[in-house]
Amino acid sequence: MNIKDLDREEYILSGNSSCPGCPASLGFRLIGKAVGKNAIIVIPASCMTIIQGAYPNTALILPTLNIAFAASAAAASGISAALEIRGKNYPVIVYAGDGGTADIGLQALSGAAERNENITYICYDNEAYQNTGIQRSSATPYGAWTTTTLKGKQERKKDVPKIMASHNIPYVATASVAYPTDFIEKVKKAIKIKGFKYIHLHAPCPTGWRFPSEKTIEVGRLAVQTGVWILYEIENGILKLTGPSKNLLEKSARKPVREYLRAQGRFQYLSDEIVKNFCDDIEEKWNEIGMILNLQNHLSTT
Amino acid sequence: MNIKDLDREEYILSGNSSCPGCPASLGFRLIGKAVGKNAIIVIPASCMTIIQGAYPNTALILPTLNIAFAASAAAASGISAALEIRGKNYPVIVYAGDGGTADIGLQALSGAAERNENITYICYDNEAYQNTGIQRSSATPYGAWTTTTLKGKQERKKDVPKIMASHNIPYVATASVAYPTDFIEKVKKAIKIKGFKYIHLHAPCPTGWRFPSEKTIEVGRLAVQTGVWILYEIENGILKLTGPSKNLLEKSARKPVREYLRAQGRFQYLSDEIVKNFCDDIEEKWNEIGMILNLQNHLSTT
Amino acid sequence: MKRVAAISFPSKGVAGKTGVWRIRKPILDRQKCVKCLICWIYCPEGTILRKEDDSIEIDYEYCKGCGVCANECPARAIMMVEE
Amino acid sequence: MKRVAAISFPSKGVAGKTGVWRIRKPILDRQKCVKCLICWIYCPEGTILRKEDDSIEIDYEYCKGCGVCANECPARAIMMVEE
Amino acid sequence: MIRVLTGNHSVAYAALLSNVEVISAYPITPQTQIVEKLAEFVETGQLKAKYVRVESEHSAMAVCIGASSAGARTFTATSSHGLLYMSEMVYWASAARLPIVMPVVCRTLGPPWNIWNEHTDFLLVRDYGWVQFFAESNQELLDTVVQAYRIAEDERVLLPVMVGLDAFTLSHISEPVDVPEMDLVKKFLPPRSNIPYVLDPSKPFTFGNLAYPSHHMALKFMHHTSMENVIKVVSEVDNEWNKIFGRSYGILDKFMFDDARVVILTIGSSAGDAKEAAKYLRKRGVDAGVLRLRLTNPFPAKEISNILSNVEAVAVVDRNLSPGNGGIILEKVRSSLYSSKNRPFIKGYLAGLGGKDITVKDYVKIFEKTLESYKKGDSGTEWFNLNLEVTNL
Amino acid sequence: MIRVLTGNHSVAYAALLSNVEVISAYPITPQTQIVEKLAEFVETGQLKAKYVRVESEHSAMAVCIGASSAGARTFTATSSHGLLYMSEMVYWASAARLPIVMPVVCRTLGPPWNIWNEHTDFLLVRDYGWVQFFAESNQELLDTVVQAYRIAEDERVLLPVMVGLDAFTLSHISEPVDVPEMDLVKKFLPPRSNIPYVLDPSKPFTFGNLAYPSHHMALKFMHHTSMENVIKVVSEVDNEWNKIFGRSYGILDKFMFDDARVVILTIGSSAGDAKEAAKYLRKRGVDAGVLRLRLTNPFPAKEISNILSNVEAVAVVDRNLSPGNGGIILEKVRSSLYSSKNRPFIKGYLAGLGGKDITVKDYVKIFEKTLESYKKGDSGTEWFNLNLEVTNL
Amino acid sequence: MIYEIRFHGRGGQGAVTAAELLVKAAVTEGKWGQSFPFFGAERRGAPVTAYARISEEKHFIHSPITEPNIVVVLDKKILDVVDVTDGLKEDGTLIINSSRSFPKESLKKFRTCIVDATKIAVSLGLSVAGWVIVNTAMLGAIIKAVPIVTIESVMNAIRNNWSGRIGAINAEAARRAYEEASFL
Amino acid sequence: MIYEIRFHGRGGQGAVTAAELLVKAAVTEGKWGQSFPFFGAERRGAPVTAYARISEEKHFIHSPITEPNIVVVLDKKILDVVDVTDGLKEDGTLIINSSRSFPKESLKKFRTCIVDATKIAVSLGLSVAGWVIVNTAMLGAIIKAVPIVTIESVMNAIRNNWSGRIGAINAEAARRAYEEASFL
Ligand SMILES: Cc1ncc(C[n+]2csc(CCOP(=O)(O)OP(=O)(O)O)c2C)c(N)n1
Ligand SMILES: Cc1ncc(C[n+]2csc(CCOP(=O)(O)OP(=O)(O)O)c2C)c(N)n1
Ligand code: SF4
Ligand code: SF4
Ligand code: SF4
Ligand code: SF4
Ligand code: SF4
Ligand code: SF4
Ligand SMILES: [Mg+2]
Ligand SMILES: [Mg+2]
Repeated sequence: MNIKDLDREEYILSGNSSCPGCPASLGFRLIGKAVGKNAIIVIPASCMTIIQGAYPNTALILPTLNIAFAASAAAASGISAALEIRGKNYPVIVYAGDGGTADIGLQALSGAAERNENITYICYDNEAYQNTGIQRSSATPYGAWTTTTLKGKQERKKDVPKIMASHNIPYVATASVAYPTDFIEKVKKAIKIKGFKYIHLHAPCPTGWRFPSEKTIEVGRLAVQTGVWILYEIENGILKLTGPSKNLLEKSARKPVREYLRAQGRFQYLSDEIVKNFCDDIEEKWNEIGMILNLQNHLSTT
Repeated sequence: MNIKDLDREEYILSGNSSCPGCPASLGFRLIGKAVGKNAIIVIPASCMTIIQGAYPNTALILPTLNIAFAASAAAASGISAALEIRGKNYPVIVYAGDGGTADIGLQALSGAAERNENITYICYDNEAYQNTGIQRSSATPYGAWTTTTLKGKQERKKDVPKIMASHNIPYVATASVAYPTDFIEKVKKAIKIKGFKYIHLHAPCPTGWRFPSEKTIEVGRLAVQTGVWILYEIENGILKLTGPSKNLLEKSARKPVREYLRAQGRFQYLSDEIVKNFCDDIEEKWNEIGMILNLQNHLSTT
Repeated sequence: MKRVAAISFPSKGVAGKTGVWRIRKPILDRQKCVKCLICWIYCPEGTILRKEDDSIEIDYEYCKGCGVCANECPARAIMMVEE
Repeated sequence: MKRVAAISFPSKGVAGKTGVWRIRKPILDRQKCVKCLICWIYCPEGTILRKEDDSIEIDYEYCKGCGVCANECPARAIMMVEE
Repeated sequence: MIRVLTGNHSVAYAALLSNVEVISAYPITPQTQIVEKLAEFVETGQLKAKYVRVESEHSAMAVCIGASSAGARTFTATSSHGLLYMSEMVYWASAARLPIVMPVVCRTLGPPWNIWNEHTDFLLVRDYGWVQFFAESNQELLDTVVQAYRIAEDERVLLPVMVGLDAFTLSHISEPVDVPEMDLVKKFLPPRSNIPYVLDPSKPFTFGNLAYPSHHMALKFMHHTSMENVIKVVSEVDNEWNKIFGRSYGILDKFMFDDARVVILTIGSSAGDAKEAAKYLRKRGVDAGVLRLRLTNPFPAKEISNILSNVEAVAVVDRNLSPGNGGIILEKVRSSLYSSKNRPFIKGYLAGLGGKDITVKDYVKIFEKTLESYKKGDSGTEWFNLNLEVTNL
Repeated sequence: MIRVLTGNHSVAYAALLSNVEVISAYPITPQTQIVEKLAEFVETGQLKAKYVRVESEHSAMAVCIGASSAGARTFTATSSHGLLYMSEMVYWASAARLPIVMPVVCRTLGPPWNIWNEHTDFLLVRDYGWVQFFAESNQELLDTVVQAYRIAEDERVLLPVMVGLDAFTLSHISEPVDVPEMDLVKKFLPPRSNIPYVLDPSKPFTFGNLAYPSHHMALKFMHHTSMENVIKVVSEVDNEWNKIFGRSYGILDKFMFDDARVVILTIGSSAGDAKEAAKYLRKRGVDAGVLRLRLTNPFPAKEISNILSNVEAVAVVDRNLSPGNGGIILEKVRSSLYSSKNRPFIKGYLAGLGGKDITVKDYVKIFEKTLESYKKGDSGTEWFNLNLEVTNL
Repeated sequence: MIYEIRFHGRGGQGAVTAAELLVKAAVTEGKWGQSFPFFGAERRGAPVTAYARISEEKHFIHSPITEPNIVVVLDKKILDVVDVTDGLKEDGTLIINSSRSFPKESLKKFRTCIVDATKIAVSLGLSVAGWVIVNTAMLGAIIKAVPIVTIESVMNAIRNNWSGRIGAINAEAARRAYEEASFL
Repeated sequence: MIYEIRFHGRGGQGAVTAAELLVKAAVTEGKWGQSFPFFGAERRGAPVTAYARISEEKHFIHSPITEPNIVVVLDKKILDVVDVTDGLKEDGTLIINSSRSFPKESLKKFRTCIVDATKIAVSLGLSVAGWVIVNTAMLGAIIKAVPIVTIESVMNAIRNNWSGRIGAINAEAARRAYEEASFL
């Protein structure tokens, strides 16, 4: 897919309330380019709530249901049920933050996945409750400063894509705002599949991660290049690395993780020990992925 | 571990309100034998609520907090926090049904796991909401009749142990009431580990699964012997088959799945196609486990 | 003193003498019993009483007659008979 | 007709003319631009306007001056200058 | 057709007759029969609806909100803890102006756990902006659930409707119910159509984004106004029902009321027992009557104050408790009559809490006690049939 | 020590001074500063407490319930949607008789989303069996939160306590607050000890299993009785506070009240603006006064009816709405006075909904309007400063 | 006249269904009726209670039956653990499934009818998973003792509830019990 | 006399902190004061408003300030998009960060004081991530225009807020602005 082939139309209007350099509004913009105008959007409480602007106006051109923080996957299930019974067939897309996904929305999400509802759930992961002012979420990475983890978060980042893959749904993918075509391709693929699709979008947030607004993409790219964030998809149980992550299985191909950490204020005061744990976790994740790929290879050749 | 070595003391009194042949009360009885009297129990709405009997009496001899359906892992976190701040050190044990675990309690469970709370969460899985009269839960198996899936459940059983393993907690295990020493060993091990421990106990329920009350153990054993239910533990990420499941990696070693299905009224009217899907899913699960074991072997030898 | 909160204390037979629930009754044949305690560990009611010498006895006051013990006894030392 | 429910209709500038938010302003050097549209796809605001011929223009009325376009432009065709 | 149905099954039949399109519910005693019967209707093809088997009540109501926003006629049912667990979404549904119908089988809230009848759950959500009915009999229940859709979808209303019923003493009582013909019901209740806001790509809008204070207050006023319309709409709909099916209920159910000197005011199936008590006492020369509130929200304050001004003594029997404050209906009745010239003597009774029975004999006692208290001018609230032994340690 | 603190930080300091042992909360605007400040206290070691960073409010309250059942002094705080999301557990906490303290930063409920001040959230849980205070100033807030633990843990009470504060107009206003010395506070509030039921293996019991109707009703009565004790205990505790710290608040806050002919009755920070309006009008010869409810639950019905009987006209200003019914406090006030001989003229105002400001000038208008309406005998409720333009499509 | 009937059985014997069938029979005769279980935890084998209230005219009562005029005991084992005559009106009728005349001395003060419903059910093959299903037989005995409805109505109600052979056998059970039940 | 002050700035310039520092300064002088932000979504760069209310005596007001007697503009760009004089009392004072005399003609009718706070801040190195931090300088200018508190109290409040060098520089910014601010 080439940038030039992308939809010229915009589905989120300029002059909205996002911070300068916002990955959430960018993510939404890219979704619009993937799905066009025939889709219904569900948005729980999050930065996206504010970004839309205030009644009686909205920055969003797609029909959108704002819903309570914990309720997006269920509300989307309801829309999908109504469309089915009324003989309509638009993609129903949830666009939710990491808090609304990994924490308070997890139960509804897991339930909808188990029921294999025909919806596409996209989590933009800015790794904290940004809308309420940078409190930790379960998706906040180990070691990161937030206003409720002043000395850095003690626990590991919850691996939501892995948890969702454990639900045996037809499609799970990770993506990054720094790799728009990769993301758009995944969304396009997802909405064609019947059943529950989950896409986890890495969304570096200048406000919460404490980096200058022009670095949103750069930080996102560093996350991928250092191997901190891995781009992959799991289609019917088969895992595939995508985009630049394809070439990063070898540790030597990856940039040093410190480059990623250094770019952000929230990781300013990490001790060496914590940095080491942080890196070890990433190593472990890559090893796990390497193993799975090996096995898949093994199986497909035998 | 030998049966004769087990605690002679009972921690749940006779004459309680369980149905004849109840696996939930049996499971609790076995937990008592594993932990002794110095433990605090948390129980959400479930058959266990009824089994205890009515105020001002109780069949349970361990200090027990009954709590709302969705709240057990969080309430246990609170108890654990209070014990820690007050310098006490008893195991805190949740004993919850599959509904209170895989459905309405999942969010609190996932949150507590991410925070790595020092609790042992035991789910007795009787594969439906039995207390309210056999409605489907997400842990109800594919094809099973319940009062809300009269033609058999359309979706797969949610794989909660796998989901919990995706939370990177120190200990995850499966167990069965049909293998009491295996279960007791796992509970004993779990309460010694610091952090979040999850044990998923298969609990064949005569009332809900529609088999005669004397067959509780027999059906549980068949589940394991046919490979429908796999006994394993995952300690710090390392998977190990336990008990009879150790010898069932080869399909030929396993009894035919039909023997398990035939023993239960709820699978009475399965079409051949559904039986096939059912069997295929089990095959797949074993393959997955086989792969993981292979890999672990491979890693430990290199 | 008044009990303000709903706290309950342990008591046998919260559901009454559950022995009346039975339609069949487990009968132990001491001759056959090998004291393996399998019935003891499997009884959901705890109504297989384990004695000092690991012989067993059945507590008919509360045994619900589920039949698990009889079904599991490897020595077939327990029989279920109509009440 | 009365609007009973809280329904809102699409409108540009829900947060006002967000151009005022800038402290720096992106300036395009058309000479250097290779029309790769990277700035267009990355602009979080949609204020890089894509023309028919894939040349671009900046909508200063709403551009918040985040600097992403300048930072990402492979041809260094966009410069951020103090307002 | 006359069928012998439980209250729960009456509800399920009503949903069937209303041709609901999306159902989502989560099981809870004593509501489960509703859920199960509807699953049967759907799985046997009698009802063409999507049945979404959610993992909690919060999600059940969220599904209804999503489905209703997308234009479907939706149904759910719950009870006690389920109602509280979904309460964020209960509020949401009304503020979003969605015509969802939800029967609530009223049950005592724990802890300690208790599955029996009490109305506290239902009344805890009385200020959530829903229309609320409370039924006395299974027939009324069925009829009211169908009527509820007409009312909910009326463009002067556009609000969700809750129908309360007593745990066990209605939900599990089987009695004869005249189940109307589907064709007639279809005439009374055509498919849902006239909602001015349905999510659809052909006319994109955003539902429920941030609203500033002035706007929010205006929307609240619209909501309030629609609630005020309810009284009128309920009467119209009930009259129309009467024309087609020959049964009607009104907003207030007055029994031996017009010449009554002493009146029991209450809600639910138990009002029937109060009626029997009134019959009994009338035979003994006491001018007893019963006033049952069928529509409980918006609270028919004006209607009540109009008709109660002529009564001498009123006994409000609350099967609910606001700890430290007493009965909730008592408070509302008193407030309704505050500005009346003639204010009756009002005495409150807290009865049947935790599912304790209230029998016809009990109501006879309540009538008698009320007359006595009236004479003494003792208007305090009485805990009826309280037994404190168990609290001794 | 005098500090300039926001309302939220006053709450955090109060928790610090109370030496809470387990904290669990979930962030929500406008409560977040409380959560964040407490995280700071804990992480810097100023407060030796376990801080459980839960994934939702339902779990936050469940953690508090668990911790409190195991004997710890516990704290949480929330707002609006958070309060509704946890409502099942809110009810649970009081029925389980656990002395948890929870400030609620009152915010308008959505949809549409709105983060500003309104009291509907707080009042929706008024029947949940909690003791409820509502603060006017940051100083009162801090003092009340500390007092709350004394009241909650008093063996005549043993109930959770909620402390309401206005979103932004208190939570985010910085003003001078006298933060008491820790040592003095420790004397006033020793470590939690005297609870007769704490989960412990040394004396095993089961908390909250099934209870049959009669038993359940008896437990409810115990709850009710404890709530009735609250009025007395609050006064005692407040007096003791006064002795140590030289400040006290009472149950009702009367301002220029004793000789007032016209009185505004309301709650929260905005009562201060009403006081300024009263001052202003007094200078102009109007006998205006203010009655602010500090303790809102149990509703001090007797106290109110005692002192309002002598007033001519009362304006009840409700910053909350029960759609179709009007202001919640109005209803409670009317009900309280039902049996009084002298009943004042009462007029209701719905004001400040959705976070709309109510200024001193507005209160002057409300006083004036009330006097006018009093003359006309027009006791209907008025929507104050309503602007309907936006609802035109 | 309102007939208030209480059924005592054990979980699995069909007491609740019996109560409901009686109402259905009454309704076909144009009467009014209600049936309901005592709702607790009904475990298989545990004592259960169910109620029916039958009258000529519709009434408004919904409260439980505390003073029945008819008590039906499906399983005489119940007599050992439950006081089945609790609240039974002095002129009330007791109907017991028993082969012996008075299974318990204390019952003598009531008008008592016995029937060996178990024998009838067994002879008709009415048993499921070890449980002899005596509820339909007991219906026949009730009608014999107190003519609430006709035996035909009861048999029709049974046949409407279960189609085919099952219905027929159960109706037959009712008929036989109707014939065999006898007062003491 | 109650001073009601409204600050207009842009997210990142510290208007809210300025309001709070003013209150802290007042409190050290035994006065009463309140400060609060207008709470919306404060994005970096977007217009923001903050308030302070200072008086000799404690009062009970908690409602927002709608008719300030002092308006402070931290960034003159704001003037293009916000009517900063909205509600400003006729005899009120306007204090603007500007190098030119009247950045906008319409402001002429108010008592107006200007100060080049940006220049002062820049010269003291007060900038973070591209943002010149003018809030403390503006405090000095306010005190010059209206003697709400003494400049010493303001400088103390600043130094109590930030220890060490940062406090010192910011206090110096206030002092310089106090000297340089001038009426028109
Ligand atoms: C029940 C409930 N609790 C809390 C909130 C407050 N709240 C709104 S948005 C938000 C954070 C959202 O975080 P996330 O989902 O990560 O989205 P982000 O703001 O980072 O875009 C919170 C805590 C709420 N709206 N509802
Ligand atoms: C919020 C809420 N919803 C529903 C219920 C009703 N309920 C009580 S127990 C139960 C089923 C429990 O199922 P499971 O957890 O599998 O335990 P089991 O009954 O099978 O032992 C349900 C639905 C409840 N108590 N609370
Ligand atoms: S906080 Fe981050 S995600 Fe939220 S609007 Fe600002 S930049 Fe976007
Ligand atoms: S339904 Fe099953 S799990 Fe529940 S009490 Fe009965 S046998 Fe036990
Ligand atoms: S299982 Fe059989 S052999 Fe073993 S102890 Fe029991 S009765 Fe004896
Ligand atoms: S029959 Fe069942 S309850 Fe009785 S002793 Fe045997 S196992 Fe235990
Ligand atoms: S500076 Fe930012 S907002 Fe402006 S055009 Fe460039 S990318 Fe878009
Ligand atoms: S990124 Fe640079 S080269 Fe590419 S289109 Fe934009 S300005 Fe031109
Ligand atoms: Mg986030
Ligand atoms: Mg279960």
